Amino acid sequence: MNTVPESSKAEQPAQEGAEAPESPSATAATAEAAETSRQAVTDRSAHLKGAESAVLRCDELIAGYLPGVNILNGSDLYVGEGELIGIIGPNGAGKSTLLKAMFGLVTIRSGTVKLKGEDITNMKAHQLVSRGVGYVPQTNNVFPSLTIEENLEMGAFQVPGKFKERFEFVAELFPALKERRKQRAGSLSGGERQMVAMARALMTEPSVLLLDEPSAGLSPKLQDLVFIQAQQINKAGVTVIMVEQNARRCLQICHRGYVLDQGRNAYTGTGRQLANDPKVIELYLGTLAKA
Amino acid sequence: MNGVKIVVTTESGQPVAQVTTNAQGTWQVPVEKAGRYKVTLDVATLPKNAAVRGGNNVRTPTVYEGNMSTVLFALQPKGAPGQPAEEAGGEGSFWTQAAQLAFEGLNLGLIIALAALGLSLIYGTTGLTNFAHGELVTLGAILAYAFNVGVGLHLIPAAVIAVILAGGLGYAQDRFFWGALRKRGTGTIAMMIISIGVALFLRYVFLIFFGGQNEAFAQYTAQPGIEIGPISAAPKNFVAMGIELLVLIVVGVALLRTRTGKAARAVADNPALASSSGINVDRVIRIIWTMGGAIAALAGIMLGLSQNLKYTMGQDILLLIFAGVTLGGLGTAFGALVGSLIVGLFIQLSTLWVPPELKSVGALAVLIIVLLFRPQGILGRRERIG
Amino acid sequence: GGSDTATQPSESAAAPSSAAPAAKGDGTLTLGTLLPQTGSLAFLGPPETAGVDAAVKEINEAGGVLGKPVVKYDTDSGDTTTNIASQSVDKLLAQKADAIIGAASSSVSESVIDKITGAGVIQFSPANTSDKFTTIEDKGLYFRTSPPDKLQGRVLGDLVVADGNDTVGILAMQDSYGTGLADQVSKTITDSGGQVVERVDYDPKAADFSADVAKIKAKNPKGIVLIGFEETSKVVQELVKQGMPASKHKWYMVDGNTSNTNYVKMPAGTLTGVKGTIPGAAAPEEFQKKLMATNPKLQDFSYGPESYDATNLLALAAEAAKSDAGTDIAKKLAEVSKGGEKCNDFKSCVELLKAGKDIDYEGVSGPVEFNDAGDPAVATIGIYQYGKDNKYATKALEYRTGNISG
Amino acid sequence: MHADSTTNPVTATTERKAAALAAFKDLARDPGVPKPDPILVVDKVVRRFGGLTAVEVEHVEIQRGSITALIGPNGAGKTTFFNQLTGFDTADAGEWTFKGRPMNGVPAHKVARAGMVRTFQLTKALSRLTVMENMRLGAQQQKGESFFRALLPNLWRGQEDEITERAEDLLTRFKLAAKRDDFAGALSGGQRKLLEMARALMVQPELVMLDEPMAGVNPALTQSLLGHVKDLREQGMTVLFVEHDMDMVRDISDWVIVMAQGAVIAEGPPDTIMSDPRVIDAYLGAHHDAPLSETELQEQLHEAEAELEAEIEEETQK
Amino acid sequence: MDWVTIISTTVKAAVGVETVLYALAAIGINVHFGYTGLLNFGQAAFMAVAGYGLAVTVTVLGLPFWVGIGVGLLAAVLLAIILGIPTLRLRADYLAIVTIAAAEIIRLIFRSVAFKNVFGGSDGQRGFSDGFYALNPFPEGDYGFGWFTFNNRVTWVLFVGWILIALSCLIVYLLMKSPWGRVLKAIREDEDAVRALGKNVFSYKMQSLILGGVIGALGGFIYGLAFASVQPDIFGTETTFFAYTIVILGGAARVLGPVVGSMIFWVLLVLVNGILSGAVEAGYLPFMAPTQVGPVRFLLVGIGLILLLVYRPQGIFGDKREIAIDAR
Ligand SMILES: Nc1ncnc2c1ncn2[C@@H]1O[C@H](COP(=O)(O)OP(=O)(O)OP(=O)(O)O)[C@@H](O)[C@H]1O
Ligand SMILES: Nc1ncnc2c1ncn2[C@@H]1O[C@H](COP(=O)(O)OP(=O)(O)OP(=O)(O)O)[C@@H](O)[C@H]1O
Ligand SMILES: [Mg+2]
Ligand SMILES: [Mg+2]
Repeated sequence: MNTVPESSKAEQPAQEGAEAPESPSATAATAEAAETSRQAVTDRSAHLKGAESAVLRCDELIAGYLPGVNILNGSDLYVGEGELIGIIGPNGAGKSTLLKAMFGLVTIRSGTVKLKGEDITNMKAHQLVSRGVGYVPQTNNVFPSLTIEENLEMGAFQVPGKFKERFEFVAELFPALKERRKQRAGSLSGGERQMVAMARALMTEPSVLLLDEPSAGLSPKLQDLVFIQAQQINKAGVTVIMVEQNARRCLQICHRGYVLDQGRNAYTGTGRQLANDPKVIELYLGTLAKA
Repeated sequence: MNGVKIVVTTESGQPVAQVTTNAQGTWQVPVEKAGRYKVTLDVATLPKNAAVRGGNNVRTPTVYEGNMSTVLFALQPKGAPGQPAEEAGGEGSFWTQAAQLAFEGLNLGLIIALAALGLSLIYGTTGLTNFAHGELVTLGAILAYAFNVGVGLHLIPAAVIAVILAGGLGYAQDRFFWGALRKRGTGTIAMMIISIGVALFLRYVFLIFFGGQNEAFAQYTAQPGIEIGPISAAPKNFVAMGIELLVLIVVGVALLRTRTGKAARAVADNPALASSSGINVDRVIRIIWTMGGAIAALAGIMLGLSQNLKYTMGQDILLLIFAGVTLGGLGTAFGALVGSLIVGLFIQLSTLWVPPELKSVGALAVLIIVLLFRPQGILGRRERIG
Repeated sequence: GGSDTATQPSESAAAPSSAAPAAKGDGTLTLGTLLPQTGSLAFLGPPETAGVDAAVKEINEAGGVLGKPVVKYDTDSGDTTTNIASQSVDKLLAQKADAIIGAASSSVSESVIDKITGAGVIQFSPANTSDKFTTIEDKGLYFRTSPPDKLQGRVLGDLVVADGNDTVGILAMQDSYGTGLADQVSKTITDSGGQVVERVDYDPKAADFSADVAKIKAKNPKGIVLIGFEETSKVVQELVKQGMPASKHKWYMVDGNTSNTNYVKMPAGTLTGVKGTIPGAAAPEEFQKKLMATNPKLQDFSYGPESYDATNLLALAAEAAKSDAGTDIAKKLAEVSKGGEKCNDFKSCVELLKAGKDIDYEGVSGPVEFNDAGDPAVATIGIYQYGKDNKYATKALEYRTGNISG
Repeated sequence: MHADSTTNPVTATTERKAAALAAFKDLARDPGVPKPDPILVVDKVVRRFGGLTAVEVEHVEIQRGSITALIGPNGAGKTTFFNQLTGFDTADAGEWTFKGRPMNGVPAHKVARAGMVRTFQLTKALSRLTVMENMRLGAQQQKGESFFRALLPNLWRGQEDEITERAEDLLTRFKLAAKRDDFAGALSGGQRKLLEMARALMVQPELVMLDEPMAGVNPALTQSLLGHVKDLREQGMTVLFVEHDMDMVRDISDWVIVMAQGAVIAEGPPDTIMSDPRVIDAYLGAHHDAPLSETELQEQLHEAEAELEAEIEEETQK
Repeated sequence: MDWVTIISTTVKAAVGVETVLYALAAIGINVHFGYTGLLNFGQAAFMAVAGYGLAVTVTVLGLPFWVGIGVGLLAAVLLAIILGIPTLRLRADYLAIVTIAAAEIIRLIFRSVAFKNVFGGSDGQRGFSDGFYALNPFPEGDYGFGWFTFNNRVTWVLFVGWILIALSCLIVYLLMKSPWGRVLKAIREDEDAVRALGKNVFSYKMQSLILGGVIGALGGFIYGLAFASVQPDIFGTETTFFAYTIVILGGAARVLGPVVGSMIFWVLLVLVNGILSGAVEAGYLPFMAPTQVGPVRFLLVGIGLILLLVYRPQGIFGDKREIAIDAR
């Protein structure tokens, strides 16, 4: 089963470099890529160079859910110490899958993930947590039958001593949570859940934070807060990888961005480069916000 | 009763014999043919202060060839009403009986609750509807029996060893079996059917090694009851109930308060998210299996103590365990306690009105009725829509 | 059910016996057992199988039947909750069984009787007690050596009254065995002037029996009749617990629960004075040793004698008929069971037969004399009493023999 | 395929839009203001959870043939309000009419049949049905949905083909055509949102209530779908939607209703509403005055950062 | 070892009465559970009321056979309605327990001494099948070929049974391909979503419960007629469990799943039994007594079940992709 629809194959931009131009569409894509190569660097050698000093890096990841169907088709990604990385892309591109694969929630079929030089491919999530990685899933990101407070307690599972201190911290970010600390998360509104999810990941003071659409469902006010907070945390030295559909905002704050399509890196570059790239705008960002 | 006149005739009224009772109040008439006879006691010959109970002084026994047939005239002091004395105190005896049954209900309810707790824990954390749980209950009892009767230990150390061992087996079960299945991504429905397979397997292993008969522990069998108010119960019942209640409360509170307890509930809600929060999901599940196994074993020992051991003992109460768990609200520890107590009480108390052979009907009907009004069980919570 | 055969259209009764392949006989007497290896009656399986085994062993030691050793296949009857019995019967029929010994449960027997008798094979149950089999349509091929409820119930009821129990409570297992026996006991007691103040039919699979016993306790009867199988030990515990020990009330038991192994772990004296009835003329001890020889792990002996007798009778009838075909054997079964020179094991009986004499097999379980319906007509009931050690003395207090019907 | 709608943003004011705008033109900006031609009229709906009053709406009317946005902070009660209206939860008090028919106490499926269909914020994909089957399910009055007619395929084949055609159309628009035969359970978060909305549109309702339809949907796709929503209005459908994306609200809505703490606090056309200080305070926050230029955005960000940093410093100093 | 007997009995089991009646029960469960997601663990009750409806009508009331069939079917429909009204609002796992409870209540009442006059207590009822065999077009004798040889009574039962199976499968096939079936499958996945799309979920669940119940009821008839008796304990929870096992073995929500599942189940049971007892009789397994064959067979069936589901969790016909999608 091929998940690539015929129509989008043609417009599919750069494959991952010149190594494997297998299909006719790939040749077309290379031409396109050449055109935009000033802004969007998709060269694998560039990746390799940049990845040398990376905190977290993925090389040629191939992963999927169902037997025989790969969702990630060899994506590369690295993030340097203290960097804020954004990942954008159409729905179903594999962004969430990429995060899950890095975090040990989807089985990686080939390729490697390294954290600070250590191979963490297919390592269990809880082991990564103890190595300082935090993760906010896109869906199902709270424990519905636990209260808000217990949800946060679970966030601090490995560092129970720090719970009080961190609780005060997240309560200040999202005052709604403190008021409702005894409410079961299952009865929260969509946005409130999102707050709990975000707060839960912040309980441990991770050194690498993976955020999957943290702003979805939040009110504009809180969306601001999330983006500011992400930057804030990043400034404090935390490496952040953020998947966002609020793409423009995301690219505005991130140091570098990746555009993922069909499980491959379509474009990479600095946030600003990507945000201004007409091709990226047309295919992934839309013009609504500018109109 | 001496000197009472008895007249024996055939069914059609032909006289056969007439005798008077001897000093012990007995008499005998040899008859020639098999058939139905009519025996009449001459009331006039009874002592002044005595009367035949029920007032009927005629009996029509059938005598068979080569056999004796006995006829009995029960006597009572004259003037008393026709009913036996103990039936007269209807009201009092109703409440005595109710009290006794309520006690029995608690006794049974606590055992069910203990078994239900183990089931509920495992269901709660892994989503597995474990039809083999009854066999884990049996396993506990049989292990204790092995150490008690087989090895010759006193029941108490034997029970302790059995509980520990069963805990270990619970651990091993998850470590080598259920855990491996989870890793393969086996769905909960498939696991449920697998648990039916496991139940079959274990049950027949028990049958092969333990045999099909009833057995009892070497100690505390048929312990005579003591009377406490309207209730008569064996001392072992009180001790057992104490232990059961203690375990239930300790485990229930631990689940609510301790970190591992909360982690267990977190795993129940969303294993992937739990793992993402730094919880070692496999470890939590293993702890739960260990506890579940140990608690089920304890329940089995208590059941064996209060009743007897048989290879189907767990299977026989499995439905009640499920009823208890469901009634209380699936996956909640205290729900299992409350639900099971209600099941236990209803089973016993319903016999005040329905024949005992149908006593389970009462409890099961209550289950259905309660769920009508509270579809999420007594302590369960409704889910939010949207 | 021979009595019914006459009223059946003759062709349907006769035709299968001529059509059925097994009816022709192949010279070897092949027996199948259909006894509970699994299910709720699994505890009855071992003694029954041991009874058959013991008999087959003796028969083959005595030279077999028709000059060939008897062949035996064991299958599982399960209980009614699974449909194993039917499959087992298929297998036995495929193995050309001439007679099938079983099942233990009346319900199971009922579910396979059509299949077995339809194939011209004898069904011989050592344990069925349901009245239904007396009238069931069986093409004259159904027999049983089961304990005769009616007589036992009468003897027991009489015993209860004779002991001066004017008020009696009955705790009976709720199945055809228990309710049948309880009905008979209850009737006898009432006819004799006793009063059955409470009768409780309990579900043998119930989680506990406290409510059932509490019901009896509320009426405080002098005598308590316990009818059931091994679950009686739970009932006994409950009686003791609720303050109705055998020292205060008189307890009575029946063949299903009068046991020397079931109660031994109870405190000494728990069962002192308790009386129980067991069919059969001989003290069971010697025979039990015989069974233990085939299965040393045996704990319970229920229906062992009946199974043993069934096997011997089948073998003798085959000898008498000079054929191993089911239909032929069936015709001779009543004949060898009564009216003739008495003998009580295969070896002696078969010698008499060979000498051309009419024999009357007297079994371990009783005299076993078949009536037209294939039910035993005469039986002996022994009355036993428990001592301080919670075992009953192997010598009966008395034996009572009588016609079962009537 | 999506390119046509992206490259040609619907700028021309169409007939329907004009009608809608005309209807709203002279209305007061008060909460609960009566509309000239309301399709849905809500009165005094209250829903409490324990001590929390999630919804307490005095009066609200939804104009027929318009696109109305319902906005409000998280936990304002928007979803709960939807739940009451569509029969998924029972209100503690209140009455509402749809097309003049009282709808309180009407079970959910009847509400939907009456022409009022909602989507779920937390999506409900029918996991082990294919995407196509999900879509087909949405169609109403299917002959094959009655037991006996189902047994005779000839009776429903024709209709099924029509439905399939319609579904294929929608799927293409929603960029799900490639997923047509995949199980819905194997969709990504955003794709589920898309399916949820597409499926609701299969019902062809008179009033469609969308609960955050575009949260998690790629902005380029959102843009093309907005065109589709506008088309719906052209077809005479009424749209009521909850959304936190102000760009979208501004782009397509004719009217905006603001909820906070269960109550409707303001109503008005999008531009007016977004400058309402109460709305800014309760909901929009610092940079309500979008669209922001990039520099502005950066500035604001820096401002906010500085503020926060100062706060943190303060705190660390303490 | 007597391989001929073993193979022939095994082959026979593949089409035998048990296979038929469990297949029917399982087809019903497949409608409930496989397609609609109703965890009905009370299928035995549907079989029971049908069997008893027939038996009581004919033996106790003395009415003709066809009336009995009508009463049995009506009883199954009524049971579905009575059971459905209160329980169809419950979540799946609660429904499971409630239906077990209801089935046990029914069994205990059928079995009780209190109603012995009507239902016959623990012995059940018999003597109601004459009407059925009077219709038997097969004259006295044996029918079939090779190992598939049955006497005329069994042939008649099997003939009717397999026709019923074929009919049921056909109906299920037609229904599940139709929009009606689509609604059922959607309900299985998420009721609320279906409600939001304007379908009357309760009504569909009820239709499903009735349809599956009636198919199960056919199994009850076959049981009663084949064995010429009905007994309460046959209709215990075990029967339902086995039927579920059969559904999963064959593959849930597959039209032929239950039929093939039933064949496999009984073939497995009989084959294991045959080989085991053959081996014991032949002395290959000296440590085993012949009477241990029964327990060991079930033990092996347990293991077989486990292995099958471990290595093929989707069953014989199931779709692996469906299993991979976590339904939770
Ligand atoms: N079943 C429930 N039990 C208790 N509280 C509830 C329940 N459902 C909703 N609430 C509370 O009611 C309030 C309103 O919730 P609602 O889901 O309607 O908010 P919303 O406006 O949709 O928010 P969002 O934009 O975040 O989706 C929230 O504070 C929520 O926590
Ligand atoms: N559990 C699953 N089983 C099978 N396939 C899945 C599963 N989850 C996602 N997929 C498939 O994997 C692909 C990528 O999904 P993913 O969730 O990574 O997308 P995404 O880029 O995060 O999209 P979105 O922006 O919509 O969240 C999609 O085509 C989806 O259909
Ligand atoms: Mg995603
Ligand atoms: Mg909401």
